[in-house]
Order: sequence, then C-alpha cells, then structure tokens
Amino acid sequence: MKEILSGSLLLMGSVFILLSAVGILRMPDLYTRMSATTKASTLGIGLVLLGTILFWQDFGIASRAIAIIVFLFLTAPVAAHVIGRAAYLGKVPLWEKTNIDEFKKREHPSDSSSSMPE
Amino acid sequence: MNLLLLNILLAVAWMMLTGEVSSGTFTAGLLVGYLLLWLTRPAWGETRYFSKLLPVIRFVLYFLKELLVANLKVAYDIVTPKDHMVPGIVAVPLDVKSDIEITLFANLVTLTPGTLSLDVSPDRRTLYVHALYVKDAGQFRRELKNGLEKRLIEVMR
Amino acid sequence: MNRLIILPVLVPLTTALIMLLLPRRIAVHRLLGVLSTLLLSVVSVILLNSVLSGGILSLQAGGWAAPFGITMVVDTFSCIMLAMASLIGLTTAIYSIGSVDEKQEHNFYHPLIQLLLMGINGAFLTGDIFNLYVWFEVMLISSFVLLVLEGKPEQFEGAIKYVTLNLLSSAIFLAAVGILYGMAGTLNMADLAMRLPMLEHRELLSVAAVLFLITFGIKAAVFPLFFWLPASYHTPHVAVSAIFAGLLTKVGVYAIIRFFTTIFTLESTPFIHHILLWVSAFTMVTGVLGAVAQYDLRKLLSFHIISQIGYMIFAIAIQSPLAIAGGLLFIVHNIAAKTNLFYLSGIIRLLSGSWNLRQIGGLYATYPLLGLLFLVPALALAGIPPLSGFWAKLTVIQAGLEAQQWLAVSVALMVSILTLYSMIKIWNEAFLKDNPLSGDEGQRGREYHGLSAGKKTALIAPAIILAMFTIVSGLWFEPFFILAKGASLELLDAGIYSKAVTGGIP
Amino acid sequence: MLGLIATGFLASAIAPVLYKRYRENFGWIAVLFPLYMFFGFLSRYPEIAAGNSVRESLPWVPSLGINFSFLLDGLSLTFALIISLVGAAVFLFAGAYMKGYRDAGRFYLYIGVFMTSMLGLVLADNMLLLFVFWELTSFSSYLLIGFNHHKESSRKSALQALLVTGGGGLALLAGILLLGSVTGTYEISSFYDMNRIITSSALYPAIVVLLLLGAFTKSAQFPFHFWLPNAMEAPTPVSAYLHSATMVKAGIYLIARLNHEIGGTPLWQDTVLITGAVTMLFTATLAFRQTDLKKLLAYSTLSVLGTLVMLLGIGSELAIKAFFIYLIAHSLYKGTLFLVAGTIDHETGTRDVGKLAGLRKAMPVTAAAAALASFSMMGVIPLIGFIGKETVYKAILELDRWGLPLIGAAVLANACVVMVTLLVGFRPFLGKAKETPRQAHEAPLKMLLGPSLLAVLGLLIGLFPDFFISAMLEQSARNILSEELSLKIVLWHGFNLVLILSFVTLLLGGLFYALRPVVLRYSFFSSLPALFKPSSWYESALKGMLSFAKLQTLILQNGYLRNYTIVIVLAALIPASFALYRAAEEVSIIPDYSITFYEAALGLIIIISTGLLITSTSRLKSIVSLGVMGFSIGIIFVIYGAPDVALTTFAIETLNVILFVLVLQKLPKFLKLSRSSNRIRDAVIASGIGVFMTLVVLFATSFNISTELKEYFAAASLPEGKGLNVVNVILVDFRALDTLGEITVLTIAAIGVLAMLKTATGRKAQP
Amino acid sequence: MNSVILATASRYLLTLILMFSVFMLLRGHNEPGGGFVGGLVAAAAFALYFIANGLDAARSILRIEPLRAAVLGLLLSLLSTLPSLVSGKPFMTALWIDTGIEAIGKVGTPLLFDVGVYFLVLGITLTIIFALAEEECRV
Amino acid sequence: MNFMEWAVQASVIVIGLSILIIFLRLIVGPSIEDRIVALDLLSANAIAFIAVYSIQKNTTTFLDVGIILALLAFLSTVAFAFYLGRREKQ
Amino acid sequence: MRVLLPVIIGLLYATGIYLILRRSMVKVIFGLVVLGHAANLMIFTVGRLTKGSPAFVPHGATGIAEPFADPLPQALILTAIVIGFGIQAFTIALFKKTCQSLKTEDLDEMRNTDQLEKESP
Ligand code: NA
Ligand code: NA
Repeated sequence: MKEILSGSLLLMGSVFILLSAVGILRMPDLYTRMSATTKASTLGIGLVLLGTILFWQDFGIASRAIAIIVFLFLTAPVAAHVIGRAAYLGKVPLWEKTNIDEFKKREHPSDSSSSMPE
Repeated sequence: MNLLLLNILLAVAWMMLTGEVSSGTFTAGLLVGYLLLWLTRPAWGETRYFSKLLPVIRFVLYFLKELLVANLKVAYDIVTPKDHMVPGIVAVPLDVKSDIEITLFANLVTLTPGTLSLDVSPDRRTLYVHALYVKDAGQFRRELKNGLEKRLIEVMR
Repeated sequence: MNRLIILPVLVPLTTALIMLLLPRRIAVHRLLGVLSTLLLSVVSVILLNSVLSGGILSLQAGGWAAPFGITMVVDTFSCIMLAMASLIGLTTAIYSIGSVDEKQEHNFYHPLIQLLLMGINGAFLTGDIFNLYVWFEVMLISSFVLLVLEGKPEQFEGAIKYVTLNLLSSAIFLAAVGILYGMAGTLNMADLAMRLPMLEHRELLSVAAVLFLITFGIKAAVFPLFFWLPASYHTPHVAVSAIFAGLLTKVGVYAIIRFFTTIFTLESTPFIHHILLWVSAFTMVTGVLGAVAQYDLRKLLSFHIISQIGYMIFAIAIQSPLAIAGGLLFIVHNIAAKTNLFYLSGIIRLLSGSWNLRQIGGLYATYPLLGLLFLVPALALAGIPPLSGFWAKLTVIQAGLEAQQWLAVSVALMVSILTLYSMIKIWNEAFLKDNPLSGDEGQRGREYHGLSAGKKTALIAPAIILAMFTIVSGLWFEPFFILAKGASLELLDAGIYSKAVTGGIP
Repeated sequence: MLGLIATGFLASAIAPVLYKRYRENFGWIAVLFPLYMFFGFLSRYPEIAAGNSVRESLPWVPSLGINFSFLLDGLSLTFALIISLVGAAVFLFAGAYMKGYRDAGRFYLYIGVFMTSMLGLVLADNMLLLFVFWELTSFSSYLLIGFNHHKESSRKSALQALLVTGGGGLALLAGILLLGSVTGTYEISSFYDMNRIITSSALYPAIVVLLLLGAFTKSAQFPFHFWLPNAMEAPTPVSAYLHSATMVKAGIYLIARLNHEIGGTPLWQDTVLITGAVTMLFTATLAFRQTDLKKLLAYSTLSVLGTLVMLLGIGSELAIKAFFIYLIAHSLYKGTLFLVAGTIDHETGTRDVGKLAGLRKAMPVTAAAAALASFSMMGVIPLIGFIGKETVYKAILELDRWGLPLIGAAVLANACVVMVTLLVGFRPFLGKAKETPRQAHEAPLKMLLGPSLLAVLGLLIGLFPDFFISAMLEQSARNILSEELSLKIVLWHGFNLVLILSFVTLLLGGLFYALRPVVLRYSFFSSLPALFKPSSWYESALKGMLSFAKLQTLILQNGYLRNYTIVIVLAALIPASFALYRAAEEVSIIPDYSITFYEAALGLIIIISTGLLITSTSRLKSIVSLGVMGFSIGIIFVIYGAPDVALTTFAIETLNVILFVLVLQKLPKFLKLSRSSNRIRDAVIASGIGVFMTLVVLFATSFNISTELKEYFAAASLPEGKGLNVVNVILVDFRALDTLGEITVLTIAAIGVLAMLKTATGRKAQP
Repeated sequence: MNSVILATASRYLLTLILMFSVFMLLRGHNEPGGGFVGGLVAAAAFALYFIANGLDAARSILRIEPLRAAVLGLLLSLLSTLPSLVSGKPFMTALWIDTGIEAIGKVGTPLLFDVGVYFLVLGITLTIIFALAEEECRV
Repeated sequence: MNFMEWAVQASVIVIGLSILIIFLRLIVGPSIEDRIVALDLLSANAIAFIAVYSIQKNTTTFLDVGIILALLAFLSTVAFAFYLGRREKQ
Repeated sequence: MRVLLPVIIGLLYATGIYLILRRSMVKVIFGLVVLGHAANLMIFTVGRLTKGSPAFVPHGATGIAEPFADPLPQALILTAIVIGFGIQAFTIALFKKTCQSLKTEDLDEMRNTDQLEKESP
C-alpha cells in the first residue's frame, strides 16, 4: 500500500513536471510560460518529494524533503516575480494576443513596447 | 509573538526532559506546549495566538485546493491548442499594507497557476498581475480581491 | 626535531595572519616581516643541521601513517632550498622597507610576501604530489596578487599572460596527478617511488611523466614554455620582481629534480631525459639571446633567468651525482645573484629614474661602490672565478664532459660568453657610459636622494648581504660542494627517501 | 706564495683609499708594492738557479681537485721577475701619467689586481687555479682597457678584448677539464710524466685544440690578434704593462708550461709553429698603415708574440733558448718604448708620428732611453735584442723542414719591426722640432725612471748575458723541455750567416721606412676586403648575433597570448601523444557502451552547452551555458556517489554567476575577433587535446587500481576520524593540510581582489 | 534591486538560510556538508540580502568587516592545530572530547578546524562580492 | 519488477525527458529571460531527479544536495535578474 | 557511461583550450572555468567510478561495505574546486580591471610588455 501510494505520487509529480516542461516549450511568450510553468513544476516536485517521504518513512528524510518543499514554495514566486519584472522592464515582448496591459500605462505612458533581445 | 517564543522554549524543555534531542521530540514538545498554553490561556491576557490556528489551517487548505485546481486547468491548456488563452496584465489595487502582507499576497498570486505578480507600484497600492485568462479586467480584480486577498487579511490580522 | 618541519609553513602563515589582523599598522608589518624571515632562516639552519647529522626527517601530518595522510619531508635538498628561500625572504623583507611605498603596504604587501613564502616552503617540504599542487597554488595566487599590486596598466597586461599560462599549467598538473593516482592508487611520493616500478603499464606512466614535466617546465620557464616570464617579470614592483626572480622558477626546477629523481627515474623514462637535454640547450640559448636583445634593465635580467634555468635543466638531464650537485649549486648561486641584480636594478632605477639602459648612464663615476656591488652578482652570473657562479658552471660542465655531451657543453660554454656580454652591456650602459641626460633632466627621477637614511640602508643592506653570500660561497666553496654532493647522492639513492618516509617498510 | 698573492689583492683593495690620501705622491708609495714582490722573488733566485723548485699547496676545493698550489721554478720565476720588475716601472710611471685622470685611485686597484693575478697565473701549479687567475687577468684588463670609459671606443675595445680572451678562456676551461679527466688531477707538477698518457688519449686532439684556443686568444695570435691594437685605447701604462710585457705573454707561458706534458706530437708542434709564423709575418706587415705610436708598437708586439709562439713550435733547444732571450729582451725594450710613447703623448699631447719631430732637445733623457730600447729592438749590438734576434735566426736555420720560408718570413717580419722602431724610437726625436698641441718638456722623474731603468737593463744584459740570465735560462729550458741544458749565452758569435741576416734585416727595415709613404699610398692593405680581416669577422659575428637575438626574440616573445598558449599546448601534446601511442600497445580496452537514459540526456546537455558556449555571441548566454554545464557536472557527481562534491559544485557555480554578473557590466560586448583560419587551427589543436584526454582516461581506467587507500579510509573514518562522512573526514583530518593550503589560497584571492579594486587605474600615465 | 517583494522575502530567507548553513556545517562530519559548503551557503544568504537591499544594508547586517571574519576563521583553523603542537603529537593530529550528549557527540579539533573554514569561506566570499559590488556602484 | 521499481524507472525517464524539453527552451531562447527561466526550471527538475534517484539507489544522502540546489538556483535567478535590472538602468 | 564520460572530459578539455585561444578576454576566462571542470571530472573518473554509493559509514556500522565510491578523489576534487574558485574569482576581477585599465578586451592589443624597445631613446 505504501509503495503504491508513494509510486503514484512519484508518477503524478513526474507528470506535472513533464507538463510544465511542455508548457515552457509551447507557450507563446515569456510571461505565459512563466505563468504556466513555475507552479506546475513546483507542484510536481512537491508531489515527488511527498512520494519520497512516504517511501523512506524516516523522520530525518521527511524533514529534509519538507524543507525543500517549503523552500521551493517560498522562493519560486519571488524568483518568478524578479524575472518577470526584469523582463517586462527589459521590454521582452508580450504575445500579440495579449488582451490588456495596465502595467504599460504606468511604465511607458506613450511608446509602445519594442523588442530587445539580449 | 511572545507566546510563540514561549512555545518554542517549552518544546526545548520537553526535549531536555525526555533526554532525547531530535526533531521528533521537539515537535512533540511544540504540540504539548501549545496544548498547555491553550489550557492556561487566561494567564496570557488578550492574545490571538490561539484563535489563529484554525484560520491558518483553513487558509492553507484553501490555497492547496486552488493550487491543484489551477494547475489542472493550466495543464489542460498546455496539452491542448493554445488559442483560447487571453493573457493580459491587470493592475490590482491593494488593501494589504505591510511589507509582509504585500509579499505574501503577491507570492500567493504567483503560486496560483495562471497568474504572475510582475511588480508592486512604488506607492504600494497596486499590484500588477499577469494572467492567462483576462476576458474582463474588472472581474479578474474582483475575483482576486474577494478570494485570496480577503482570506489573507483574515489570517494576518 | 621533526616537529620543526612544519614551521617553515606555519611561521609565515601566522605572521601573515597577525598582519592581516592589524591592517593599518604598517610599522608592525615591516618588523614582523623581518622577524619572521629571520626565524625561518634559523629554522632552516637547524633543520639542515639535523638532516646532515641524522638523515632525512619526515613528519606525518595529523599523525596518519605514510601513504594515508600527508607527509612532510626534509632531505638535504629541500633544506638547501628552504635556507635559500629564507635568505631571499629576509633580504626582500629588508629591501621592501626601503623601496615599497605605503600604499602598497596598506594593500597587504607584507602579508602577501609571507604567504608567498609559505607556498614556496610548502612546496619544498611536501612529500605528497597533490599537496604539492596545493602549495603551488598558494604560491601562484600570491604571485598573481603581488604582480598587480600597484595597479599599473602594464602590470595588468603582464598579469593576463602570467595568470593564463600558469593556470593552464595548473590544469595540466591536476591532470597529471589524476593519471598518476589512477594508475598507482596513491599520492605519497615515497609510496609512488615504491609502487611505480611494480606497475605493468610503464608507457602510460611516461604520459604522466611528460605532463608533469610540462607543468614544472612552465613554472621553471624552460624553452618553449617560458613566455609568461618575460611578459610579466619586469612589470611589478622591483622588490616583487626580485623575489619572483630568485625563487619562483626555482620551485619549478625543484619539482623537476624531485620528481625525476625520486618518482620517475632515468631508467623508467629514458626519452624524457633526451627531451630534457634538448630543452636545456634551447633554454640556455633563447634565454640569453633574449637578454642580449633587450635594453630594459629588468627585461634583460628576466630573460637571463630563463637562460640560467637551462643550465639547471642540463644538469638534471645528465643526472650523474656530479651533475645534480652542479644543478643544486647553480640553483643556490643563481637565487642569490639573480635576486641581487634585481635589487640593484631597483636602486639604479631610483638613481636614474629609468629602467631603460639608453637613458641611464654615468653611475660608476658617481657611485663607484654601487658599481662594484653590481659587478659581484653580474660576474658571478657570467661565471667569472672565483665567484659562486664559476663553481656552479664548472661543476655542471665537468659533469657534461663526463657524460660526453659535447654539443650541449659547447652550447653551455658559448652561452656563458653571451651571458658575460649581456652583463657587460648593463655595466657599459648604466655605469660606464656618460649620463645621456644632463642638467635638470639628468636629475630627473632621482628619488633616491629624497629617501631617509634608514630607507637607503634598507635598500643597500640586502644587496651587500647577497653579494657577500656570492663572494663567500665562491671563496669558501668546499663546504657548499660537499653539501650539494651529499644532497645529490641522497636524491639519486632510490631507497633512502622512501625508507625515511614510510619508516623502513620496503 | 698564497700569502704573497693574498697580500697583493688586499693591497690593491686599499689602493684607492691610500690614493685619496696621498694623491700626487702616490706613485712613490705604489711602486713599493711591485718592488717588494720583485725583491721577494729575487731572493729566491739562488735557490732556483741551483736547480731547485719551491712548491706550496693548500687545499681549496679538494673535492674538485682544486688547490692553492704554487710552484716556483725557473720558468715561473722568470715570468714573475719580469712581471714585478716591469710592474715597478709602470707603477712609478703611472704615478705621474695618471695625474689628472679622474678616479686614478681605481686605476691602482685594477692594475694591482691585475699584477697579482698575473703573478698567480704564472705561479699556479694547479690548472684550475691557473684558470681562475687567467680569468681575473682578463677581467682586470677589461677594466684597464676601458678605463677611459666615457669614450665609446674605449668601452668597445675593452669589450672586444674581454669577449675574445674570455671566449678563449672558456675553451681553455673545457680543455683543462678534459685534461683533468684524462690525468685524474689538475696539479701541473703531477702531469710531469704523463705525456704518454695524455697524448695517447682519445681526447688528446680536443685537449690540444681547446688549450691552444685559450692560449692563442690571450696571446693575440692570428686570427685573434685584432683585439690587441684596439686595446691601445687603454692609458699608456696599461699598454706598456699588459700588452707588451705581461698579459699577452700568459698564453705563451701556458704553451711553454705545458709543452713538455702535452707537446712533442706533430699536432701540438705544427699548430703552434704555423700559428706563430703566420702571426709573426701577417701582423708585422699590418704595421705599415699605422701612424699612431702606440698602434705601431702594438703591431710590432703582435709580430714578436708570433715569433715567440713559433719558437715554442720549433721546440728545439736552440729555439727555447731563443724564446727565452727574446722574451726578456722584448719585455724590456717594449716596456720602455711604450712608456716613452706615453711620455711623448703626455708631454706633447699627440701620438701621431707625422706630427712629431725634433724632441731630443726638449726631452733628452727620454730620447736616450728611447734610443737604447730602439737599438735593442732593432737587434743592434751590444744590446740584448741583438742576441735575441741572432738566436732566433739560428734556431730557424737549424730546421730541416720549412727552414727557408720561415727564415724569409722572420727576416721580413723583423724588417717591419725595424721600420716601426725607426718610426717610434727615432723619428720623433730627430729632425726639426714641430709644433705640437702642448709645448714639449722633459718628463718628470717618475716618468723617466722606469723606462730608463728598463732600457739600461737591456744594455747590461746584452753586455753580460751570462751573469744575468744564463742560470735562469737553464732552469726555464729544463721546465719547458725537461732536459738538462747547458747553453752559454754570448754576445758575439763571429761573422756568419746569421750576422748577415741581421744586416739584411736592418737594411730592409731602413728601406721599408723610406718606402713607407709610397707603400702606404698604393697599399693593398688599406683596401683589404672585410672578408680577409679577422676583426671584421668579429664585428659581423657580433652584429649577426645581435640581429639574430633581436629576430629570435621578436618571433618567440611576440606578445600574442594565444600563440604562447598554442606553443605550450603543442609542446605538451606532441610528446605526450607519443608516449600515449607507445602505451596503446600495453592496454586493452573493453569499451562498455551500456548507458542509461538519464546519463545520455546529461551527456547530451553537456555536449550541447559546450557548443552553445563556443558559438555564443552574448556574454549572458555564455554564462547561462556555463551554468548549465556546471549544474550538469554536479549531477554527474550525484550519480556517481559524490554528494559533497556535487554540493560544492552547485555552490560555486552559483557564486560564479554572481561574480560574473557583478563584473559583466564593465566588460565590453563580445566581438568576433579571430579570423576563420585561426579558428580552424585552434579547433584542430583543441580537438587534438580532447582526443588525447579521452584516450588517456580510457587507458588509465582500463586496469585495476590498488584500493588500499580507499579501504583504509572507509575503515578508519569512524573509529579514528570520528565521522561518518569519509570525504569530510579526509578533508578535515586525513588531509587537513591540503585544506589549510586551500583556505590560504582563498584568503589570498580575497585579499587580491580587495587590493586590486582599491587601487585606482587608468591609462593616463603610460609611457 | 528595488522590489518590496524581494526585500521582504530576503529578510526571512536570510535567517532561514543562515540557519541552514550552520546546520550544514555542524553535521558535515557525518552527512554531506561541512564548513566549506556551509560557509558558501551563508555567504549566499548575505549575497541575496545585498542584491535585495543594497550593499550598505548587507554590510550593516554583517557588522564585521568580511575580510576580518575570514582572517579570524583562518586563525581559528590554525588554532585548532595548536593542541597537537602543544601536546607533542605530529602537527594537525586530531584531539577529541566526548561531550556525552548524543546529538552533539564528540567534539574535536577537526570540527573546530571546519568551523574556521566556515567563517573563512563566508568572509572571503563576501569580501570578493562586496568589493566587486562596491566598484560596480562607484562608477 | 514491482510497481515501485516500475514507477521509479518511469519517473526517471519522465523527468529526464522534461529536462531535455526544458533544455530545448534554453537553447532556443529567444530572450535571455527565457533562458534564465529555463535554467531555474532545470535546477528544480534536478531536485526531483535527485529525489527519485535516491530512491532508486536506496541512499538518503543525496537529499541534502536537493536543499542546496533549491536555494542556489533561486539565488542565481535573482542574480541574473539583478543584472538585467541594472542593464535597464544604463 | 564508461565511454561517454571520457568523451565528455575530452570535449570539455577541447572546449576549454579552444576558448582560451580566443582573442576576447572574457572567453579566456570561460575557457579557464571549463578547463577546471574538465580536470575535476577527469580526476574523478580516473579514480574509478562507482554508481550511487557514496562513501558514508552507515549509522551503526563501523565501516563501509563495497561497492562505494572512492572518497579520496572526491576530497581532492573538492580541494581543487575550492582553490579553483578562489583563483577564478581573482582572475575575474583581474580581467575586469585589465579591461578598465587598457580600455580593450582584445588580447591581441595587449602586446606592449613583450615588445622590444624602439631603437631611438
Ligand atoms: Na631518490
Ligand atoms: Na563535507
């Protein structure tokens, strides 16, 4: 039973990870990629680690795995935020189908965003 | 917060008493301490240390549910053609005030799939959020404020 | 007694640490620099004494038996090197007081010199090939920093080449250590010496040998690996140039001798010794020709370092007891003479305001004693008897003749006349010819006169000490020869080192 | 004798100090020094003349066979007496002559060292000790020739002399070492009965050639003669001392000294004979072109040196006798004439024979000394020069082989010498006085005493040869030939062929003197092509060496870092590949191609990121690629059970990113700088390294390794090192010394960064 | 970097990471980790704080000149070898004391050595980062 | 092969595949931010891989590497963002 | 992997060498970094590989049972990595200062210190 649960968690996590990978490949622009993938992989890794905890059933392991999860959940959004912000300020282009941009009004009242690939 | 400190001290004391220094005895100590503090709560005057427990648990559960649901939604999008996405950047006015509240809110927004906190305005009144489905900016704002922000404020204050 | 072995490493490290804890007390730095090197000198003499009376000493760091921990070993050879390093350290510490400006001293000049000495001493002491790598790096990084301490553009330019090529050498070193460990499963030199003859894969061993040779060859600045040296040695502060010139390349030579007598032997890697012979000839010639072509005083001297290294390599290539003894004598002589010439070049610079021989002149007329002081190391380098260089040359050439290496001996002799030529070039230009600049211009840059008496003494005293060494070791050569011969026999006896390290287990 | 030598050096060392004190009168003090030596040696005369010799020996470097061994026998006593006697004359003369010279104190230092070394040279009984003194004479003479060092010509000539004699010296050293290896000793007196051993050794030709090279350069034999006339840049006392009486005779002394031990073979005798003869004639003819008093004397000296060498080459009893007499005669008259030339120069301000005449009235004593010496030099009876020349002719005529051409050459050469004598010894004094830069006066006593003494001595010996030199001759000849001789020296041999030849010589000399202006005008010497002038050989050799040096340095030290890198990489790759190629036979690799999916993925990522890194045109992209590479390598460490290494790798990769990010802003953008041909070349070299390293790793891992250390660490880690993490236990305990060094490196690096960034920079002050 | 989110997060992360670094240091003898990695992690914490809040804030948090910390660390490592010298054992021979407390276990000079390494690595990494950052900001 | 082994095997492959896909994004970019995001994601995936690998190899020591990796990946992302932010200012 | 790892090592060496042969200083630094990786990986590989079994003494045991990874090469690499890091940090700062000081990062323009002086003073 333990094995089944643990194995399933591993598989589920892997699938989420794969999904985020596919997402980062398929999404049309940087922002959608970030929106779509950061969390997916966070969740995926969380599940895999839960599976690991279940497999070992050792307090030391569990605490370390939980530490990773907590840490990931703490840092992943911050990382996404700093990159997203830098990208936006660095004029990484939005997908052409982007509906609305209320940020631009503050940052660039007049000009339109132009691409600036590094 | 003083009670939290006391709680930790109690946990350490528990650890000493049991003579076993490990994370297990420490956690046990924490629980025992919490229980003891709760039992002796009149001694501590007016505190919300005990009334917070439930809302925190509720909030975490709510968030995990959101996380899973949104993840599935995005996952669905990833594996199907992308044309039905309507991304946009929305300015969300903030009711949260302190640094920690703003940070928590922004991070939770980001953690929720489909949305990404891009920046906080210098006056700290607006959060710019990129989202995958913004058919209507007003509705998006309302959903965010009534859902996540309201619950967060509930927990924090 | 063997507990003293660690002191040559610990003393400079501790000194440097104290200096670093008192970053603004420059006077303390200066004092400590001299005291530390004095102490080192005493220690090395004590060690030499006990090695001469009691044989090779070893210290198992951490108390772990030989192949498992790191062994520090002193034999006569390493004692000699330690003593020379201490001597140069001491004179440089004194010389620095007179020449290095306070800005550099605040930029950790004195601790860096101590740390450089620590690396050098560590390299001389260790009996472990990976530990040798570590000490090499300590030495290297200190030298990197010292090289650019003044922040002049030419120092950066020189440093780029120095750093890149030396890092390349470190990469090769690591690869060689890896191969050797991968083959023998040990890092201890004595253990390696015992295990390698039992290995089946002799040829693969020579791959490692070649790589070690290249690594140490780069450090020793032999042909065709020397480029970093003339590109950089003339750029740092002259006190730094001096200690580099005296010691750094010799550490490379030390390592070559150590490796190719103790670990790899002539019989095990015959073609390496052929390579060495050719390398030595080309090193001698290209170095001295490079020197001849220069007009920058320090560049000229830098190229000379290379040429002189050629003689040492020649000695190693022949590898008879006499040759190795000659090589050791050459190292000892060269360390003192070469460092001294750099010291003197610094004084010349302070007197004339230039490094360029075309713009210097007339020094002999005004400073005859400086002239005579210059002649001592210069003539020693040219091998004029009865100075130290003559004996070194004599011994090496005699060994060459005994080995019937006619061609290489002819090259060595020819190079020695070119050496004389280039030394006379300096003498002619800087001392004999009239000062090309007259009047106010002639007084340009005469910083020397602005110095306090104490600083002047600090500048001259090291030159006198080293000149005395050159003269005394020439006139009273017998003990030096006996010492070198003893060291050489010790090096060439395969068993004696291993026995001392592993405690007699064959 | 060691004490004498040491005293000499000490006395020289204090000379400059004393000079400062006494200045004007120092000459009188200085002369005591050679005189003390002279009388010291003279006191040994009876002992030596009686056929004894004195040997002293003190160990110096016994392990190398070098000792302070000195031998006083006839030969060395003769030389020692000449050296100290002429030295006395010169020292006294210099006292007046050097007045007004800057730094005359140093002059006494140099010449004192020189004299002492010269004495050491002739007294040494150890070949290497002799060499030590030999080099010291070379170097002190360098200082003396270049004494007027503010003149470029002076510096040049001094250097030339030093290089030529120094080069010869090195040959000599090699010769000595070879000789030592054959005989097993360097003590000259131990060679005494080793002639058979030496001459039959395989190394004998080399020994002869090397030793003679040393001797010939020192004694200015053809084709090394050119340095001597150039050395006339020296102050005249130096020329008188070094270039006529003493140093140039060191080579001749060496040949004479070793004649018995090494000689007797055609190789030795013929080489010496021919070189001497060629020098004698060739250099004599060169005198035609000279107008400078000292140069004229120099060429005649060369000719005499040639004659002396030739006599040693002939090697008969008579030749040795001639050698000996001629040696003494020459020292006396040439010393005189040089000093006379110096006096004239000093008093009139010129040395050009064309500008000098009629000085006899102003300088009567000088004229008389000059005349006496000149007669001796021309070989006029009853001076010693006459006996010398007679004996020389006699010795040549005695020869079976080559007698005729040699006598012709000798007569011609001597005629030239006669011409020189007329030019130097007579012409300036005779005729009507000419205007000279300075008004001529008789020289002071200090300047007159020396030359007069030497000139008179020439006369006295000529009149009473038996009394003065016979005993010495006997002993010297014994030292040279190792035979008992009893050759009486007499002034008058009666009318015979030799006397006729003497007359012919004089007549020819007069004729040359008369024809000189004409010969000069049509002289082919003046247009001698450079190809035939040994001095131009020297010049072009020097120039060639310099331009080669420059070219070589430009090519090797070309300043391109990547060229240096390529050379070093190839220097490593080529021999190492050779070794690897030979190693290929002894290893058998069984490739294990099994691979898991994630390993393949990891490999792919690393491979692609190297590609990205190489092709990247953006710095940030490169850093990202580098990061990927580092993280992937970290994962490899995880896979193969090295978590600590992995941790460290990740940590350092991250810090690297931070560092790069911090400096990147200041670095310019990437430019495509290399040409594509360079890129291809570099790619080929890099691939070579790559393939090499791959093979090395494959080879090195193809056999079993000793696991002794591994097992020891695993077993000892907990009980002895008190830790479960073996790697950590190694780092902080088993090999803590490595870690100590490692953290020192870190400290230094931090100091370095701090120090470097604290210093202000800028290109403004670059010269 | 001018971001409330990062600045706030960095404050919490600083303590968290520092705690973790001490953890790495202390159990390095038995589990992966050790003074070196611990020091690097601690340095990373301060580097993060510097990026989020600026150089001055980071310096004031650190309180000690980083190079001094490094030197003191090196000194500590060196001092840990002192007992071996004093007790007459070969240089760097480890000495251990059993504390009797299970979680701490035995304490010995190698641990002290590792603690020195920790401070040294922390110090030098920050020295380098701060020096570079200072230069960066000056221009 | 039991279910657990199978699940671990499958997870390794799936995670490996994800890593390759993300790496593809890193290669194509196009913006540097894309690459940084990809790098961040790669290290996160590496954590998952390490967790699974430690199950596969039955060792617990690797999990510590995961913690460090999480921490450091975050730090380098922030550093990159720091650089990008400064780039904008100039 | 027995074959792949040597190939990767070779590739890293090749990349490192290729990069330090560039004219751009920044690329040279990258080359040095890659060479460092190559050397570390090489020592690791040549010290023989063992998959998935780090050298940790299990709790309760006194030694480690085979197979386990050789800890010595790991310790060596750790030392080498740390040293490499220190030197690299210094080198990065040095290259930056050089760039600032000489106003170029083209190594071909850094040839002054090697040049012979001009003939005229
Ligand atoms: Na040996
Ligand atoms: Na560790």
